[in-house]
Amino acid sequence: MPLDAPATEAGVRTLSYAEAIREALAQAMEADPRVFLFGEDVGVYGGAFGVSGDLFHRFGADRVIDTPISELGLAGAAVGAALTGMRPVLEIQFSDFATLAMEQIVNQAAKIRFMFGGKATVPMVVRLPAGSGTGAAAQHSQSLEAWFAHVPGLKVVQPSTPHDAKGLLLAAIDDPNPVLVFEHKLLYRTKGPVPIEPYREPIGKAVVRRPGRDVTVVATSIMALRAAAAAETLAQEGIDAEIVDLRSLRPIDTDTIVASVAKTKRLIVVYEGVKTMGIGAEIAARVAEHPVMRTLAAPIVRLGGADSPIPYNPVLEKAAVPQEADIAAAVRSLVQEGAR
Amino acid sequence: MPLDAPATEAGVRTLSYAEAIREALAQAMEADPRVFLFGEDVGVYGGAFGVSGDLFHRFGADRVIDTPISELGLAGAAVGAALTGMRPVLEIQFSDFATLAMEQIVNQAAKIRFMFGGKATVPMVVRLPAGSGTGAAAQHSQSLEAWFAHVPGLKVVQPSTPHDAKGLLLAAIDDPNPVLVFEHKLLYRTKGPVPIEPYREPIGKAVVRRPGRDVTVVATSIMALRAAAAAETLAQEGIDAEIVDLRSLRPIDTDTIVASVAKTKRLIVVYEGVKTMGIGAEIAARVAEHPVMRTLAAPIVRLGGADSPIPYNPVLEKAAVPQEADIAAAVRSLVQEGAR
Amino acid sequence: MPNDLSSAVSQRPALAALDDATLASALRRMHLIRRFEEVAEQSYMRGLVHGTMHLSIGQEASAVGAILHLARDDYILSTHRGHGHCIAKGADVARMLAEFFGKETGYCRGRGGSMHIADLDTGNLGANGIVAGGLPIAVGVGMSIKAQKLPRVCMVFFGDGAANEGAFHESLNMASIWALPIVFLCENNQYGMSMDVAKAMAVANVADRAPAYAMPGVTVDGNDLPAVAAAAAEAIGRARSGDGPTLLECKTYRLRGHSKSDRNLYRTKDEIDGWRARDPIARLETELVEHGRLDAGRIAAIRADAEREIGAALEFAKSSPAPDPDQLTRDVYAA
Amino acid sequence: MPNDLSSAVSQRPALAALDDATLASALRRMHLIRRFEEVAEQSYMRGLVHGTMHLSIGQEASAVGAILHLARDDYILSTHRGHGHCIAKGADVARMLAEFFGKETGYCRGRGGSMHIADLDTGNLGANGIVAGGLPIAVGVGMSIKAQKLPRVCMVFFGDGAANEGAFHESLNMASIWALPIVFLCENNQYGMSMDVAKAMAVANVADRAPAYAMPGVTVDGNDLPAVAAAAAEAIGRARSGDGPTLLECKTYRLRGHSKSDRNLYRTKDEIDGWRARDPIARLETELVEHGRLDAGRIAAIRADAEREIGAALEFAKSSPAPDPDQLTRDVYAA
Ligand SMILES: Cc1ncc(C[n+]2csc(CCOP(=O)(O)OP(=O)(O)O)c2C)c(N)n1
Ligand SMILES: Cc1ncc(C[n+]2csc(CCOP(=O)(O)OP(=O)(O)O)c2C)c(N)n1
Ligand SMILES: [Mg+2]
Ligand SMILES: [Mg+2]
Repeated sequence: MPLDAPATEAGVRTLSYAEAIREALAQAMEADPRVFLFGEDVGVYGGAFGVSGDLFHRFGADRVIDTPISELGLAGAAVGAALTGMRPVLEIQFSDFATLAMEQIVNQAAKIRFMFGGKATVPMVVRLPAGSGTGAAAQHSQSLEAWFAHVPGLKVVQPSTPHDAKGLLLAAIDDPNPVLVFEHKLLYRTKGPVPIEPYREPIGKAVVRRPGRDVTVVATSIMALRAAAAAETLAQEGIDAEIVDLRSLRPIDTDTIVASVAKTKRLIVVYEGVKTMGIGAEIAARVAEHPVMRTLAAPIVRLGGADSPIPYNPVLEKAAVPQEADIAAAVRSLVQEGAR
Repeated sequence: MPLDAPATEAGVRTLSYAEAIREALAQAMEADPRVFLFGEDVGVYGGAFGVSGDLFHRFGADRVIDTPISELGLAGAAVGAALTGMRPVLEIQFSDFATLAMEQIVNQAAKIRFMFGGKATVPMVVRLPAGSGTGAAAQHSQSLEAWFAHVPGLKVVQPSTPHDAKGLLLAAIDDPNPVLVFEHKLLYRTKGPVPIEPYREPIGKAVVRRPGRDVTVVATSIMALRAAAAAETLAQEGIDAEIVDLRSLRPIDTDTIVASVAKTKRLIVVYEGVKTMGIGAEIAARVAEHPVMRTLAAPIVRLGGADSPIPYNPVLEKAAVPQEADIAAAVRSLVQEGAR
Repeated sequence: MPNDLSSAVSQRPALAALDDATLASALRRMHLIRRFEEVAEQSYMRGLVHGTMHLSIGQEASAVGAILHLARDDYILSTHRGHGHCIAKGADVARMLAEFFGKETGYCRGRGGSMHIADLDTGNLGANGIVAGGLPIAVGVGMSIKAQKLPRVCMVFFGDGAANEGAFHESLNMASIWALPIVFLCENNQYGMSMDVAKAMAVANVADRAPAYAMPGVTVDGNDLPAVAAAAAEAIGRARSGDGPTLLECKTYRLRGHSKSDRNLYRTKDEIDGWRARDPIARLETELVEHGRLDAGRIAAIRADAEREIGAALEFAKSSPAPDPDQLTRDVYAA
Repeated sequence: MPNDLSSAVSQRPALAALDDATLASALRRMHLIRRFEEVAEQSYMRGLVHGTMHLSIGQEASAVGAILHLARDDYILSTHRGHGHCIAKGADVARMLAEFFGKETGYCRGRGGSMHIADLDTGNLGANGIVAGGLPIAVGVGMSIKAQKLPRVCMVFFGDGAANEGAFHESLNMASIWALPIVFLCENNQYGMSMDVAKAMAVANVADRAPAYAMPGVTVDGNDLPAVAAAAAEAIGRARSGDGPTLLECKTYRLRGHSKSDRNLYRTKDEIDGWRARDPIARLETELVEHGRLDAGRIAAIRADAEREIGAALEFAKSSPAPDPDQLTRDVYAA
């Protein structure tokens, strides 16, 4: 178990994204009796993607709770528990099934504080495994995070590294507001350095993964990794891309994006959700309505998912969302265009 | 009853928006035995907003069907009926309650044709009364149409006039795909000319409501009316605004928008939904990624709903969404900025 | 029944179980609710109140009876037709009316209105604009009570129409498997908006659905305050002692339309008149007098006192300050 | 029982009701399903198939028995565990396997995969990746059949886990109030993924929920083909004659894991072995031989024939062309 792997200086080990999430859950439950995890198959089974793993055995059936298949009811249960002093963490087995829980998330969790005139808080966390690439087809592969970014009262994060998976989840559990954490299924096995001590990453802050001069690539979730990989290829071609990992979709860190664009004068947004009305629309719009827009050397580019449900066939499935080569090609042509 | 009002030349009468919808439903049901209307209180009650009116008495309980309060089940029923040869029209009493039906609309209706390799059609229509201004507070006043514009497989329209309410609904009923029609509650009593004969307005086409030279205002639903009214005020100040009524949110008529912006060099998008991730983001992004962006004289402006649930108090409620004066002020400052 | 028995002897157990002070207080709350809604309705008619409202006139016995044996720190979750629950749980009618008037002094500072009044101090976790929206929340409240090992109960109100929402099913199932301390309180007023309950479901009583969750299901005359209170006491006791949830159905009737836009096309005047004759307030008063529990003078004083309180509340609501539009987004997020 | 009775006499009515040809064809379909899934599983292990799959090995009697008395133009709606339903309804196994392989010749042209196979020509309106996703759709199919006055029936499959989704409740209620021609066919295989049905609901049988909808509820041994067929015949007959829906529950067991990622931490080897001894195919074969309905030679031939058909299907699937990525968005919209 890498969880037991020896820590390097400052207690940093290499963990997988799934392990980092599990560690965050364990530390939150250890520190605070109000925290509990519930959802379909999070107990003995260890979670559909193995995220909860042994937590059931470590914390018992009262704090790691297997539930019936009742997504609307579960989301409501999170609201009720949060409203009365608990800190529930709900796993919705695939983010696609949040379509069943929208009422409670959007009409209740997001609005209760406001509707009650500020007299209540709903400190709940919903974890949502999302994204394509597993061959699970159209009803198990969606990236619906943009919907939630449209809902005042919610916060929405999308960690792309094990480090952020832990830090953002701990911040989400601390947050007095409902926070949705979109985890990418293909990231669960990716590895990276994770401090052993509990720490929080601020919700609402983007991070520059790679500084660059020629073009700003704002990317979310797994696309931040693909963009970083594409940047290495591009660097060999003399194109110096700055990679901004958005991390938080609500609130959005406009300042970091604008500062980067002011420097590079070119913007491309890369995300897995359907291009139309995806998060790229909001990023593009924020830049287009900012004075920095006057300094752009080229039109903004959005590289999002195809205007299609996710297909089953693996070749089609890959074609439906941006891949590393697509990002490199899009950046290349943007930089060339800007140079025209 | 204005429905019986004498027709002018070419059989055009003045009808309210609600009456125009009712007429479309009646004509569709008369022409095609596959068409039926169902939903909560659409029968004897005549619909929560009086839209179905006397249709129950005219077409009987088999074609105007009162249902239990079961939004998820109803949306699924529309899918099943559409899949097997019917042309269901479902009224979801307030669009807010579509949060309960997202699973069937998004995972089933929108994807079945694609998932089945093109071997099925789902010709269903969902009518959704939306918007604020009725004092019904946060759970009965949302404008969630942008969510659906993010979903491939759906079509989404938002008529702003009685004429379009009839023409777009008839087109929606003819369409072999699932179509969502967002009706604005405050528009139901607005009146306008409506031809007596059945006709179709094309889904996917915006319309220029007022030509102008100085600025393009793309507006949706009731905002198209408010923008047109603001344009009259602005005209007196020497500002000539072009008003584009978007009408269709999926597909989006990029050509009409780009053509207008190419002429005016300034763009403002006005919509009632929450600004962040609202339809204005997509319109702004489409223009920002188009070569026309290079010719803009000023940053794009989005005037959307506040980052807040809709409040109950009428003064706050009005403050939460763009009003005519807000539009005029925003256009004014955009034109001034562009002139700088 | 021989009528020479003393009134105390002839009292049915449900009535006998309630002492005079409790009865007086229950009656007072019923009057407060009735008067509150009459005044709200008048204010609406005069254009002083905005939006819509859902009156529970005729359903006061169910609200007051159900809540009578709850403690202040027990929780309730209410519905769009929730003024009765709110007042029965002990809310301040002045702050309620101020909310109707959209004022800063209202329970929700004018942000929520009639459909979203909450009063956390009295355990009222809020009315709800979504039919059946409170039911899943109740499950979480039940989980929370259990996890914190509190001796509390959560009572969640909903209508007959709500019993056909998926949320009903999911919630009753979860409450049952986890033996949560919840009372599912269905106010079956025969209609979900215009939909006759007999057309909306195929069973005669909502409580007939309790066996699907291996849960006790009880139907009572919802216009009979002592009967409601007795049935609720049993359900509350069951919940409090760890024996899990109950589905308790109160058969009642709303004497007003569904909301302010109801033209009443779906029910007959005869039907309404029939239920008017079973008005829960008049009925309770008659029984109390008959059995010498409260005399006519005391009853008149209670009614007058309720009217006075609502009158004062109206003044408070009218004279309270409106919210500041600059604070529109202040409470979207907690800091 | 005296054992000198002729085999025909000793046959239980459910078996006697089926003629030899029907039994042979039912057995053949059971073998087709079993072999199909074995080959699908092997293909997955060899990395030829992508994604995940949900095998119904052990549940063949319920799929074949339930569908045995449906006509070709009757409808079914199936689940994530739907290969059996699809084959039982008459689908071409070659096109099914081609779909697994993501090929253009597959039922969904490679777009849907295992969880979305539909075959409209045989009335199969599709598997569904959403638990309980087919139930509301069935309501609409029922409404459609009624509106078009067709003599058809819609059978919708779902699992024990699905019976706790709100969609179950809403759908059964609507089907009941409108007396729709639907058979709600629950395959209770004891688990929803890892969740023991006894922990997920408080009643012993899913069919115990039927009274909540004033609907007949029947539980049968789902590993007993003649029993399933007889119970289904009754439900189908009720639906076809306008008497409305039935909730029919087949108690069965999946011998494989939930999906390809299941590590089987939630059930014991003993339990699995116990159910393996009740394998529905072996059990039917034993009974058929015992009663002289089909002899061992005929049975072996049926099995061999099924294996041959699946072998040919595998060749077809492997050699079929892959879809063209340029056509990715072709079928998002109908023109
Ligand atoms: C999910 C949802 N669907 C529909 C509505 C509109 N609506 C409000 S109240 C109501 C009737 C509710 O009936 P019931 O549950 O019996 O409560 P009652 O109004 O009779 O007290 C309807 C349809 C809603 N608010 N929420
Ligand atoms: C709405 C929804 N929630 C959860 C899942 C994930 N999931 C797929 S199958 C399954 C178990 C279903 O159990 P059951 O209905 O008994 O069918 P079985 O798998 O046993 O055949 C789960 C939880 C899903 N696909 N859809
Ligand atoms: Mg009711
Ligand atoms: Mg199961």
